[in-house]
Amino acid sequence: MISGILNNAAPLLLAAMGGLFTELAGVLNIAMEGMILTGAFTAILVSNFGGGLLTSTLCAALAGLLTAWVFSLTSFKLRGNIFITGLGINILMPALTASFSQKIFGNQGIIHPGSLRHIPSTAGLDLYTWGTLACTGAVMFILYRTYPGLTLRASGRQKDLLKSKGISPEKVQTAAVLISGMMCGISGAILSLRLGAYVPGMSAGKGWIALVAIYLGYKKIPGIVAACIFFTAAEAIANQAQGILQIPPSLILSFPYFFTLMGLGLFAILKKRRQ
Amino acid sequence: MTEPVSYSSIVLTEITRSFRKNGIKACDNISFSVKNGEILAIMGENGAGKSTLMHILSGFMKADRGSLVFPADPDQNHPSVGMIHQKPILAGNLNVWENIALGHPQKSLVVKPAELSSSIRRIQENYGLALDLSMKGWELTAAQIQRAELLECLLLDRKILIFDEPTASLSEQQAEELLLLLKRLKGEGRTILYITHKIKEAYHLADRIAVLRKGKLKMISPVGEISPEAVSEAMIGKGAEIPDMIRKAERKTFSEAVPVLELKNINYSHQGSIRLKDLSLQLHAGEILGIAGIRENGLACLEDLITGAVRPQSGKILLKGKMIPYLTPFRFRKHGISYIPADRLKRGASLDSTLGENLILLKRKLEGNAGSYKTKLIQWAKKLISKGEIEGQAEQKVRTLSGGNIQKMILVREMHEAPALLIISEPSWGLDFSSREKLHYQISNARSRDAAVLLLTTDIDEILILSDRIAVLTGGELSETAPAGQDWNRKTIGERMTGADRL
Amino acid sequence: MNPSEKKEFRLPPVFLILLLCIAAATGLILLLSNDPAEALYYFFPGIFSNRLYLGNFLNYSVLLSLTGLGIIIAFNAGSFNLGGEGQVYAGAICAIAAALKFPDLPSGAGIIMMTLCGTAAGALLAALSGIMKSRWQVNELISTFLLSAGITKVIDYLILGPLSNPDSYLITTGEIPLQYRLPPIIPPSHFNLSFLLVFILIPASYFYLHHSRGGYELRMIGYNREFARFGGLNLGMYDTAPLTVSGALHGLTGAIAVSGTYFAGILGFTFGLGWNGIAVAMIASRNPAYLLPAVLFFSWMTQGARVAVLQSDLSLELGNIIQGVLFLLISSQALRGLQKKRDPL
Amino acid sequence: MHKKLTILYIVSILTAAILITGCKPKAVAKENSEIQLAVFVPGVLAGSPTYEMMDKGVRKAAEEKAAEVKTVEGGFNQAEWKSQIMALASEKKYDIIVTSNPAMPEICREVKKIYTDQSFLILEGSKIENDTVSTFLFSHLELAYLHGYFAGLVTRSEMPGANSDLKIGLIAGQEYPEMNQKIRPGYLQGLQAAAAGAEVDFRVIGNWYDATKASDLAKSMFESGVDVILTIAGGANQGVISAAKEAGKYVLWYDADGYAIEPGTIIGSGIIREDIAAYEQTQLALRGELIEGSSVYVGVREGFIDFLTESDLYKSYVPEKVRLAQDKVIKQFKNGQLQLR
Repeated sequence: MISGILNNAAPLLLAAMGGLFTELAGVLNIAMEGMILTGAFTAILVSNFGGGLLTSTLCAALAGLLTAWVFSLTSFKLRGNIFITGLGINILMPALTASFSQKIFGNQGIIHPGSLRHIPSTAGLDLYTWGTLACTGAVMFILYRTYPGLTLRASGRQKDLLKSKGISPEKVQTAAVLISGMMCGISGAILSLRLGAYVPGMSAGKGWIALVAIYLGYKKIPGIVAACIFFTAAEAIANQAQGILQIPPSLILSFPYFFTLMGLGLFAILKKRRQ
Repeated sequence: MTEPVSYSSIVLTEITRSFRKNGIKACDNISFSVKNGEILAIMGENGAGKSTLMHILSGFMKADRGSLVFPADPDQNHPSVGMIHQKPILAGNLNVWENIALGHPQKSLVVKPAELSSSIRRIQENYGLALDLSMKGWELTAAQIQRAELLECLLLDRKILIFDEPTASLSEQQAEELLLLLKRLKGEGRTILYITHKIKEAYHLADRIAVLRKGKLKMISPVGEISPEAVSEAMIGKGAEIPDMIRKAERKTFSEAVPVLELKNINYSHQGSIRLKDLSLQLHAGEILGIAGIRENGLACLEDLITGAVRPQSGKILLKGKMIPYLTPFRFRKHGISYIPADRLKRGASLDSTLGENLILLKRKLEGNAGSYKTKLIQWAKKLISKGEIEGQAEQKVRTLSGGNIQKMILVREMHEAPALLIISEPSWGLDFSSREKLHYQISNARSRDAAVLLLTTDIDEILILSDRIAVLTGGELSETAPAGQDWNRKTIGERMTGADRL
Repeated sequence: MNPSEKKEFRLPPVFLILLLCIAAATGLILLLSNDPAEALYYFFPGIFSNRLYLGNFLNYSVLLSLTGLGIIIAFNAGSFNLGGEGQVYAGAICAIAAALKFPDLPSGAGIIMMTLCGTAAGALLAALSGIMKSRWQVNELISTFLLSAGITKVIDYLILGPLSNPDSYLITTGEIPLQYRLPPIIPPSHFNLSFLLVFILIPASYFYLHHSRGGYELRMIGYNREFARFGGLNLGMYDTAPLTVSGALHGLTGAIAVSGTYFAGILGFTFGLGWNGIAVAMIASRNPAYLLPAVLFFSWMTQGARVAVLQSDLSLELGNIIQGVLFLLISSQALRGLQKKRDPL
Repeated sequence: MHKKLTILYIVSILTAAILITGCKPKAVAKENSEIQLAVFVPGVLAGSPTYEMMDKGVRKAAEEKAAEVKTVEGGFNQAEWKSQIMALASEKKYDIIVTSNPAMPEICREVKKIYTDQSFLILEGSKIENDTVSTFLFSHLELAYLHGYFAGLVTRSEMPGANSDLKIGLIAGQEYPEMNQKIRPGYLQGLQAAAAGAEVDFRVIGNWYDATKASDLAKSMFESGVDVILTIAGGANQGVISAAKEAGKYVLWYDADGYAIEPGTIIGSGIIREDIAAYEQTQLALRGELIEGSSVYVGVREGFIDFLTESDLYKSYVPEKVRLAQDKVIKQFKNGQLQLR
């Protein structure tokens, strides 16, 4: 049960870690959804043409990076509204992958390569979960113990600070978006490679939930980890509940959102009390 | 003015920079050079172009025209210039050592906290700059931020240091310490550019004085060769007289009636540390009560408390004898209190709104029969703009105004309606002579119209000029209030303020 | 470029960006379609080619204007309403529930009842986030989104379960009584009298925001919260009220979508009105005065894509690709050539 | 400010005007002699075998008569379908619009009220009295019954993935009328016939694409003792398959040949012959013999619904005992002994 939740939380956590970079750089990254989907598609595509786990994952990261590059180009270079360009990525990428898929497979829907790739696992957690946990540690190290990390944490919305240190805020933001693109790409790869198939729309709102987790965790890594696990656990409980409770299954689908909202509210109330 | 290049650490030639928005030249054809190991005081009124020039020197801005050469530095890339800003720039969510690390030359990617802290500590010990390195940026006071910036510059071993009005937010004692430190830095062969309004400081410290006015270099001369009068004339222009600093305004004896503002036994602590201890005070109509103190030693906290930004754990706040159980800024303003905050740009102005919209804040109900709210607003704003002598249009964004004009805007907004209670925090931060004079005149005028004025300031001169009664706040405790006059002078207040200065 | 040149360029840039978007769409169609002439025809003037398309285009514009206006109002007070989707959906379902519960009222009363119920539902949802924001400083960006995502599932359940129409194979509620339906102006499309609301509410909002005291206060909070707070504005009210109004407008949109367009609650039927409302609000730079052109352009592009997908060889994906690229370009300040900008977030 | 605004408005109107007048309408109306057919897919074609079969059937019939076919994908938002059908009808160039979904008859009838000349053929649609559209209905009760019966046999069997619990699963993308009124009851009825007292664990994903969630649901069901799941969840089916494969359990594929998708995991598959239905009905229509308002209701007996037992994969993974029992019940349907409508 616990290892299951951790496994399920991995793609969400990875996306949230990527989103943390953009959030610290003061970029509202709603394009994560599109980036995850792009990663998921690319991973399966490469896997289908014989790529191993590593190759597929790396290619997914690359695809996420490319998507992020388009996003940063239109948002920073062309100075578009970050919300609209984000929506644009979210509309564009699924459509693009479908067209690609049509060109390559003659099929826009599910891509299901012949064989499932086995993902090695130890102690109930698979390679990707371990990878994500390691990555979370690495992000922690990068943000708190490296110079670029410090710069990123300092940047936030204070562009003057960076300028006074001779750093271009735009460059920091672009870098953050590119990193988040890469991590979202891998997050997508986890989704599709674990499943052994690509299903259009399979990111199913993970980009949004990752964003919520970042806020829920107050942009601190332990908080974000907790938020991701909390949300995944709520979903797991809801999944179990469908089999046990006499509540209509459709209604149970709303629980994770309400639980999370209640958690957010309670946390805020406690925080206020403490002051 | 043409010293041999080899002795100079900075050579500026025809530096010009104009602002795109209004085309005004902030720096106009400025040429001079700075010698190695000298302290050059740069003086000028608000908007004279001092800050812009320094930003160009530090590499933060680019000049439109002209050349800037650092003869001692082969890279010419501003690396040897360190700046201690007037408006401190620092990341609130990072602690001190992280902030210092930000500017550190990055030989490796990885930060080594232990190594870094120990080298910072070495500098701290060496120069006597006490500061808790683990404090977060947002917790720091202006003085501490300054210290952090100075530490960063020293860690990087900057040969050229620029100080932008460093004593503005310091207590007397702290300021003196700083000036001593500057002399020591000079002795180490560093070049120091020192921006200030205070002639006295310039004479005390500098080797040469440069005066800027309206973007032009008016004069540059060794201290010994020029009189203070000549400097101020260069700053303000011919014909303008420097009014007597200390206005002997008529001091009223205040009535014994109900105090306008009364605090009773206020206790306030934040996150375990006591900020205000058993604080009581009374403020009557027609008097100015000056509270001298250091921002971090309770003054900022007192400001927040009276305006309702924070709530005391115990104690009472009474307005006109009426107890206000739950004071918020909203209720505070509802009682018609005027407030000039220390933080002008955040609390005092909305930079992205128009000048008119900023001026209207306290007077949201506008009379007049014709036209929409907007036309009435503009009419009203025009009236205040001319009254406050603000250089700007009603529909101009405040962001495009100069600092001095923003200050004027806040003043005219808060003062024109003859408030019954006026709370002023650090009134003359960033003001030049004449503006400061005008402000002091306005404050004493308000008193003459029977307003009760609470003056919170770190500036001892200001307290002495203006106050009827004076108290000193140290370590969260308020001293006895005593009438201005013999009891209080620079020395006694300074000692009080610094005696408890444990920072 | 010197400053004076830039000033002369102030007006045409908006025109430029529109042309640029059209050019981008044209380019993509030429690239993607096998019969570009036909696809182009349907994409651009296509919506004017028959009454149905024109009416649908106008009708969609009406709905989008209202949600966009809701976003704009909250945004001016510094609140970002990310829960538009759920609020529209909730407004719609409440309007339907009310209509089904009281099916025998006279036409006018029934429509008013539905409208009020829908508006109230949307308002209530957003008000909840507003209260959480003002009392406990819960970030409204998240609370509106979570509330909306959760309530969407609840409404899905209602449509599947308690409110479902057993006689229909659609996943839908029962249809509202005939007399509660707004008559179409351009049949067979559903464009109806509710467009009058747009012509009332947009100018009213513009007037309120830019020419009234309340609007002034509201915008001050959006500009600088601290300043407004110490200027003595009641933040609690302005954290709640604009969000509530925003929710109300979304709820209203849901209600008129029911009484004017859909007549029944099909699963997920209001999808997109919330997100696209945010998009048009952003294009309109949060000023109601720019909203209508933004909406018309946006709606033209999306409806044009739909017509082109139906009638030419453009597939659903190609339509979305074009739409996605338009989203990427449409808000570009650099392309507009406007120097002045302010970070929206 | 206001000037800017006015210009903005004028610009938007002008741009629109330029395009209306500047862009010449292309030859929209094709030659009238040619027969035009439209296939409306309520969803997307890709990944949906039944819609692909429909499209194939119509195209095959059209080819024979040199008619032209335009296939339009409507997407998953049901609320859009009506306006899309309306748009197709408003073009007035299609002789017949073919579509497939239980929900389509009511939509098409509405549209028909406005565009009275338009003919519709709806597969998977049920008729009403004095109908104006032609419908063709398959018995989902029978298909679900066959699945339920087979699942009952499997859960009772000694197959490696089967356990002692008499529990089988059904996963749906969403709840919808067909699911609640036909498939669930039919499935349960079939199950009871094969294994009395057994129960069905029914779960819903909430959409048709969240495969990860489908996989989680399936895992949770397997943990609670389910050994075979009928999955009707569109793209999310992939999640069920991968969970089943991992757990060594079984999946039933509903309406198209699914054995090859995951041999050994998908051990049962039904089929709905939409291609034949579409082909035959389109032929009728092209000959002008399709009567408006006609309706057909077919099941196993007529050969339009089947449980696929001829596949080698089926034979190699399902024990003979189970196969024989399943053959028996299929035969009962084929010869009319059993009929569920």
